[in-house]
Amino acid sequence: MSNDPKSIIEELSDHYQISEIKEQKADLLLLKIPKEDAVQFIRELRDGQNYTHLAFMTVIDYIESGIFTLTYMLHNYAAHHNIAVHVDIDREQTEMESIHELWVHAATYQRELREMYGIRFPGSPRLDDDFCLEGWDEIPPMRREFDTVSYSRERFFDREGRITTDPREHMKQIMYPIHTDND
Amino acid sequence: MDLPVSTITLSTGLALLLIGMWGMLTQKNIIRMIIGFSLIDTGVHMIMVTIGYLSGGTAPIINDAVDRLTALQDVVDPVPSALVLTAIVIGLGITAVMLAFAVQIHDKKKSLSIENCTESKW
Amino acid sequence: MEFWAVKIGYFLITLGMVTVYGLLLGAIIARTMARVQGRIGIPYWQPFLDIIKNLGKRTAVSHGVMFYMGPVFRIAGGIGTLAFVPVIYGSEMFSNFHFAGDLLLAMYFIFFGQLGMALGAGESGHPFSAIGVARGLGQMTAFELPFVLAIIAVVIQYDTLSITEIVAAQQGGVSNWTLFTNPLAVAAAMLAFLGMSGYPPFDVFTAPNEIPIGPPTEYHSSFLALMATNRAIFASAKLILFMDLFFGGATGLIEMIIKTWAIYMVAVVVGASFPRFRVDQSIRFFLRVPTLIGIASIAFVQIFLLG
Amino acid sequence: MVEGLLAPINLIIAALGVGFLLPLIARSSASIARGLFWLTQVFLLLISSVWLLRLIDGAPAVEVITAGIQPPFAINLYFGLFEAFVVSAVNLSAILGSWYLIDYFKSRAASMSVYLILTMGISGMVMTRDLFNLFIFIEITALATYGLLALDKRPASLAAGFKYIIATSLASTFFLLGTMLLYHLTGTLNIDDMLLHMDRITGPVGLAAGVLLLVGVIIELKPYPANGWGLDVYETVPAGVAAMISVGVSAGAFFALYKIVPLLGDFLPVVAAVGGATFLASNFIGLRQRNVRRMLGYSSVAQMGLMTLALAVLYMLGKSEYVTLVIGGLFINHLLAKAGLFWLAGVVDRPRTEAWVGLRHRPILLVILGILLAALAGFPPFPGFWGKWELIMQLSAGELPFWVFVVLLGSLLEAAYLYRWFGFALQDDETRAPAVEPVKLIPVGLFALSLLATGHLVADWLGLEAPRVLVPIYMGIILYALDGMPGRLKALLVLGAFAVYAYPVVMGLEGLHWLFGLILLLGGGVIAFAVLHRSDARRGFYPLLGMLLFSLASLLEASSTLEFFFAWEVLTLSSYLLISMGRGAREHILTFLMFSLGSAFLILAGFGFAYGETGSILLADLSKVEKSATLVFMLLTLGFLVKAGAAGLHVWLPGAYSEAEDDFSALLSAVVGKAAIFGLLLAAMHLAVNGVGAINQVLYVVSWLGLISALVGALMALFQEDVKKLLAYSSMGQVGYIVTAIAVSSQLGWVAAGYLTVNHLLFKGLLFLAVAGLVYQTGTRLMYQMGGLIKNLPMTYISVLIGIIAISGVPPLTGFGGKWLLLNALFDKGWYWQAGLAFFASAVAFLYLFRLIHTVFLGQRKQAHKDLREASWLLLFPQILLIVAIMAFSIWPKLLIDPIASSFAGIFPEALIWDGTMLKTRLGYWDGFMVINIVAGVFLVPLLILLFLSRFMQIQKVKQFNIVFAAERPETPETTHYAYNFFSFYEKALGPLLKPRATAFWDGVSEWSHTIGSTLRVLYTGNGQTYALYVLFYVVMIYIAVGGMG
Amino acid sequence: MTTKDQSLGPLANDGLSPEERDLFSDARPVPYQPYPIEVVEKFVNWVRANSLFMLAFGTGCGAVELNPLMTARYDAYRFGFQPRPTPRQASVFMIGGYASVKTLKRIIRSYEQMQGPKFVVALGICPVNGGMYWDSYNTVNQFDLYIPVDLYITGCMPRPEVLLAGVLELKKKIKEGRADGHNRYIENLDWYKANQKRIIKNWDMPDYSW
Repeated sequence: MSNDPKSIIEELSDHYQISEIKEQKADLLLLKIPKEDAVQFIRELRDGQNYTHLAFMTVIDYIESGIFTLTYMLHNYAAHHNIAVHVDIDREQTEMESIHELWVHAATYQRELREMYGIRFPGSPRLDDDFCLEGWDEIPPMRREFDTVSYSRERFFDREGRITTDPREHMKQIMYPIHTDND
Repeated sequence: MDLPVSTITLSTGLALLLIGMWGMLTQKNIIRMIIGFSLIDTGVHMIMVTIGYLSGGTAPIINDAVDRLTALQDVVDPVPSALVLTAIVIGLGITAVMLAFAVQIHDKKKSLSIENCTESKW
Repeated sequence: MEFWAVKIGYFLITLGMVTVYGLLLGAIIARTMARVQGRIGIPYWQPFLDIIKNLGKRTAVSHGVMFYMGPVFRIAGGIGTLAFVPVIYGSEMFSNFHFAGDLLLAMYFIFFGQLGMALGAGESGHPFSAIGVARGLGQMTAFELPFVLAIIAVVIQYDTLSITEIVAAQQGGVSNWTLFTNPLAVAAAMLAFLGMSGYPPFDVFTAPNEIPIGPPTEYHSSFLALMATNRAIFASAKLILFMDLFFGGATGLIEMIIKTWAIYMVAVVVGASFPRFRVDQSIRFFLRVPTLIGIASIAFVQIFLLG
Repeated sequence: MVEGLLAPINLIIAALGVGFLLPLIARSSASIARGLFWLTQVFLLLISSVWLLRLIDGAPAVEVITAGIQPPFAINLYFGLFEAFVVSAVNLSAILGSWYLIDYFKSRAASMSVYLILTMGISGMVMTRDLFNLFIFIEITALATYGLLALDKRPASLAAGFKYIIATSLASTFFLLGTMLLYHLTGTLNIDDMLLHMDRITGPVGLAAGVLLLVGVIIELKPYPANGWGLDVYETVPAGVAAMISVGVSAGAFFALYKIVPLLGDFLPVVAAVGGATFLASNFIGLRQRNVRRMLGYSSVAQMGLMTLALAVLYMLGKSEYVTLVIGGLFINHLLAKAGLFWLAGVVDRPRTEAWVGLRHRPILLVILGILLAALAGFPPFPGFWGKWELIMQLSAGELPFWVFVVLLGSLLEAAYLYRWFGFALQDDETRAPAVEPVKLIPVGLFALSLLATGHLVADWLGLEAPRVLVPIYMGIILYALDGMPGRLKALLVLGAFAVYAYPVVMGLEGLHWLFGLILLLGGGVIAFAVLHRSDARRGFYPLLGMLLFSLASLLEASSTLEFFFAWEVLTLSSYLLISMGRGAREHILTFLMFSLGSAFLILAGFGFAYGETGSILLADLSKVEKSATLVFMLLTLGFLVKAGAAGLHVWLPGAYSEAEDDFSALLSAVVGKAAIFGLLLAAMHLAVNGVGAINQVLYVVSWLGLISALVGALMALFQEDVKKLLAYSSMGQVGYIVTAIAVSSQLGWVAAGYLTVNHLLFKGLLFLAVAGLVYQTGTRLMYQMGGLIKNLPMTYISVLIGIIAISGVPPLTGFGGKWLLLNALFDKGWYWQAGLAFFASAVAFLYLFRLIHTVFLGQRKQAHKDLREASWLLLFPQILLIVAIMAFSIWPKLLIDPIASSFAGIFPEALIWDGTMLKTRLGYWDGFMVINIVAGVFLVPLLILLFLSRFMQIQKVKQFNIVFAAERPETPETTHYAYNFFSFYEKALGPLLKPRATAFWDGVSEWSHTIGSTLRVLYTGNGQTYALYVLFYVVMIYIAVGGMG
Repeated sequence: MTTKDQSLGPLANDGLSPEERDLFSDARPVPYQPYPIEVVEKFVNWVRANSLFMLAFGTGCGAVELNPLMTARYDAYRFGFQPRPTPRQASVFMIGGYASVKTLKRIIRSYEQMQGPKFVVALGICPVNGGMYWDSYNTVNQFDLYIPVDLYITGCMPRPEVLLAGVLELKKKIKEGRADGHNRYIENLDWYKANQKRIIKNWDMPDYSW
């Protein structure tokens, strides 16, 4: 079997609908896989292709497209190579198959994603326990429709007299006062 | 050869005894073991009689043929002979009981081998 | 009655002096350590201020009667130990109540404060207190063995259990000190002393970060003040006991101060240069080399000193 | 007419006649036959017992010669006292045994006649003085037995029966041959005549005759290894028949042996060896046996072996005057107990020992079983006890230590398997309680009572002050009779009776006895007071408690070694039974009993050798022992050390102390354990003070043993989760100090020992009682399941606090005085290493004591324990008394030390000097009164200061979760309480030092014993032919052994 | 010296389940009064100022600046300022910068477990007005709504020199008897509790953590 990631992908392409393959860096390959095949594909990478380590698992909120893109970052210790497996899931039907049986520590990532984005992973241990937030009762805070400013104002009360500036403008003013004057 | 009668009976008795022992200890068949026992019994009886026998002695009947004074030396001791009678009876009884056992065992086990009688051990 | 009045009066003077000395000694040691680290360190009166500050706390919580009494037991243990040890040889004023009992009494009385403290800390219900106590007691049993062996060697050597007589036997020159007549016993005892003093590497029972200072983790306010006072008294009492047994005792205040400071510095110097043992490691340590030295010291006494 | 009916010959005639008539009558009417059968049996019993009474009254023995013709042509009977006794006993067992065979007789009418003939045959064997008659009676008995076996008709019985026939017929053949040879040599068949012509029995023929005769009889007694056939019969036949064979046939055979023994002058060592080998081997094999009847069979065989051994040895030593006591005792004991047990086995009808679970719920059944087993194991007051005692005395006096060892080892093994069985019976499983018709228990109950009665008679006959020595037993019986009363009433009764009895006892004692009188009796009374706290009936508890307490009194009153040993055994038995009442005790009681018996046997051997030298059994005469002083002292010391739980011998202790009922544990540890100390001091006082022989070396070893116990006890206590186990190991450790103090053997040492003993009584009683209350309230013994109980049980907490301060030796309480005295004694003696170890052990003790008080009373309270209440005041009251005593002795140590010193006055040079309240020794000084005042001062002043300061603080009383928990809040009390595996680091630090070596060793011993048993029983292949071969080999071996080859 | 204000009664401890309420004290804290003798009070205040036991609890990123404070360069020991591992023994609480809601809960517990008089010093701008986290969903913007602050040391981050100056300032305040956060908290306990409970949703602890 070839160790070359490209050839691995090609080989796997026979069985899986792999799309958006992109070699980001020499040791990082991005690809996308349909939600239904994702876990099977990841399992294949782990068991068949020596990507034995789940480095992390995260999500990107594409509110405009109405999707979350889950990212599973897998690492191959022997080849020092990473594959980032992207999986699109619906922003409204936020549910994904759990991979805690592949990697025990995935459960922790999934707890975090459940808490911060409201993505459900049925079967994942302690999924609904508090992770970072304690007693959170709003929509998950990292979803982009969550308005953190108004939440903060409503809840933590801005102190009187606080001045807020646009950081870029402010820094320009401090560092290059002359130019600013000229503008 | 001048073999005294007592020697003959004694050695026969001993021989029977040993044969009987051999039979009892080697034969697996219960009936044969009983036969062995009978032989032992007979051997013992012969030995008993021999013990009481006085070489050249006469029958222990006190009559004119026997001098009353020397009777003790001349007359064959009657006691062993008398005892043998009892012993024979008892031996018979035991043999009978053994045979009864043999019948019963054969009834229950359909076998006469002593090796099948090892239900209890240790 | 008069006898008692005088004795108690003398003892109070000794106690006050030893307390002040003990607290100052603590500050001196702290400043010495600070100097080693390139700092100035706490002011000399800092230990006094800390005690007064703690006495001046206005709120406190109590977990129960034993919790309340724990520090009292503790300080009673310290004062009592001091009471049974003569401080200065030949001085009526500084001989305390040593006539009430001999060396064995002083040695066993050391446990009194430990027990009370352990009970008080236990009643606080804090698991770290219990862990600290368990470790502390466990380590204590271990260093007690070489210490006791050393003491036995001393007792054989001087054929008495009276501390005063042991000191008396060491008078008449430096060469009469146990330190020089029976160096093995002193070595064993000083190793035990390292464990007793609670400096690294034997400080796991008060590990400040892991089990926030162990047994007294729930103590505060006046309780803490009492315990801090005891720390000074008890440490001094132990130092004086060591001085009496192994370093010729003292015939004057200055001599006592110098000797006890020097003994204390041993623990400080070792403490400044070592990391920490786990408690099972320290138990094993004490039961190996120091114990062997202790055994050797008894053999030494029996063979060489008694013939 | 009446006189004619009662003639002894009717024993034969009636049985024989009716025996032959019965089958005929049975044809017409079965019920008439049965009636006649019973009538005949009663008649037989009547004849023999009437004659027995007459002969006891001094009537001359009867010689019966039938038909006016000399034997052997007619029957020649001799009916003396012994014969009458044995025949009565056999007839009694026969009649009672047939009670259990009623069903058997119903279904097989012929068996009744066979049974009668069997009885007759045995009577004949006993009575006849003619060898040939003996042969005939042996054969009649054998035939009758075969008949009984054949009538059973189960395959296993038949097979066993056939094997039996083969072996016994061979044996009788040998007997017959032997008889004839003897006749050939002596010209007579009468034993008495033969004895007159002993000089004729010489040469090879004489030898052969003797061997054949001996083997003929011995085989009937089923010697190892030629006895497999016998055991098969015991296992398979109905219990009533087995009992008859075990008791009756064996009795006849043994009596035959007894009769021919005088003929066997030179063979006696061989006979003894045969008996010894059988006794030992059978008991070893018995260990492996789980089938009740076969096990009883082994026991039977073993008993016969023991009696054979005893008979031979006594004749060898020329001490035939002791035959009556030794053999009589052993015989009647075996007869009553073994018959009873076989019957019981038939009644309960559970073949496997482990199936006897649940007997506990049938008190009468259990009591009967208990009595029978106790008798068989040689416990007092049963006749076996007296027999064994005298046997050991005579063996020792005859300088036969090897036989002493064999007898004691065999007895120990026998007790092991018997009591393992009893252990199953004690198991608590109500569902499996056997259903038994009470009627069936009458005969066996009768035998149990007879055992008690004979015990009393023997004691009386020995000239002991029977009522006084037997008081504990009577108390037990009386209280058992009153067992239906309410619990508290019984408790009061026991305590009241004990107080009334003990007061004059203590007053009448002096010296050491007086000191221990106070310790054992006063202390025992105070601690036993705690039993009042339970109001339930506690069936069986109070009788045994009474027995225990009174046996303590007897122990103190004992003036002779016999009385002492008697009381000691009663103490052992009653503590065993009391311990067995604990719920989890089952696994530990056997160990307890084994070690207790081992200890008792060592003591017995010690007393034996002392008697051997001085010829006196007075305790006071122990000090006259010189030549064997070291041996006696070693045996006694070892025996008492086992009971004191010295390291290596302690494996029984933790289980027994912790699994006994909670209030009894206190008594056991604080008081009963002190009996061993009393014994040690007694032995030391009589033997060690003179310092003869190697006693000083023994003492030196003992001093180390004591301290190693102290250390091991402390270390083991560290790692216990079970609060009572912790205290049990603590007891072991504390007693270790006492042992060492005794070994010091100086005034200081013994005063220290006395002081430590009293102190241990006080604090361990206190702790165990406090823990009893605790366990009673919380329902658990595991410390980590408790915690924070100071708020619920403050008085109990104070008890434990005082207890642990007193135990740890921290001034100012009493503990320090003990440590001070001990260390002074050790220093004074020059035992410096021991002093170091003592100190270290006491430091380790400090750890477990802290754990005890912390994990139970401090820390986090469990939610379930929120509403617990203080223990009953009835339980607290004795604790308060003990606390008062501790405080008083702390303040005025002189109160304690003076009496102790005075009870040892004059033995050693004075080493303790009082100077006012100051106590001085050569090395040190200690003023307890001053110390407690100073401590009170230094404690009260800071306390007052703190109270003053508290006025300026708002001190808020908070609850258990208001702790700094790294800025979190505790979740549950369970996870917040640091208690489980408290000293795990210590385990890690010491590692391999803490392996349970003693337990492993004794497990090994047990394993080896079982392996020996397994190896020995390999011979029993179950093949009748092989058994016959063994019989043959046996003859050859005996022939070789008596010198037939040379 | 003070008597409890009986009118207010014990705390409700609503956040706890009924069986848990047995395990926590529900006593209401009471403010302390100064010593009756003024000289004593002044002396004690001076002592308090010179014996500051800081709670070693780094609540935010500002805590990194506390470490150098103890080292040779700054040596806060000189001023009687030293760390203490348990809140029970500490008298100064240094809030190390931003306080998230989750940390706030721990801060409240630790603060309440400290024994009075006790002082709070808040470092950095975040406790003042949220600083750069002003719009975060879990950082409090006005720390003194929840815990009374005796002294703010502003900056992001404040350097050790500033901290040292702050310590000296605090000492001055204590000596003058103006550092009364402890009593303020207790007197306005209901207001503080209301504020705390508004943002801490899972209030699974007693109302006052003794």
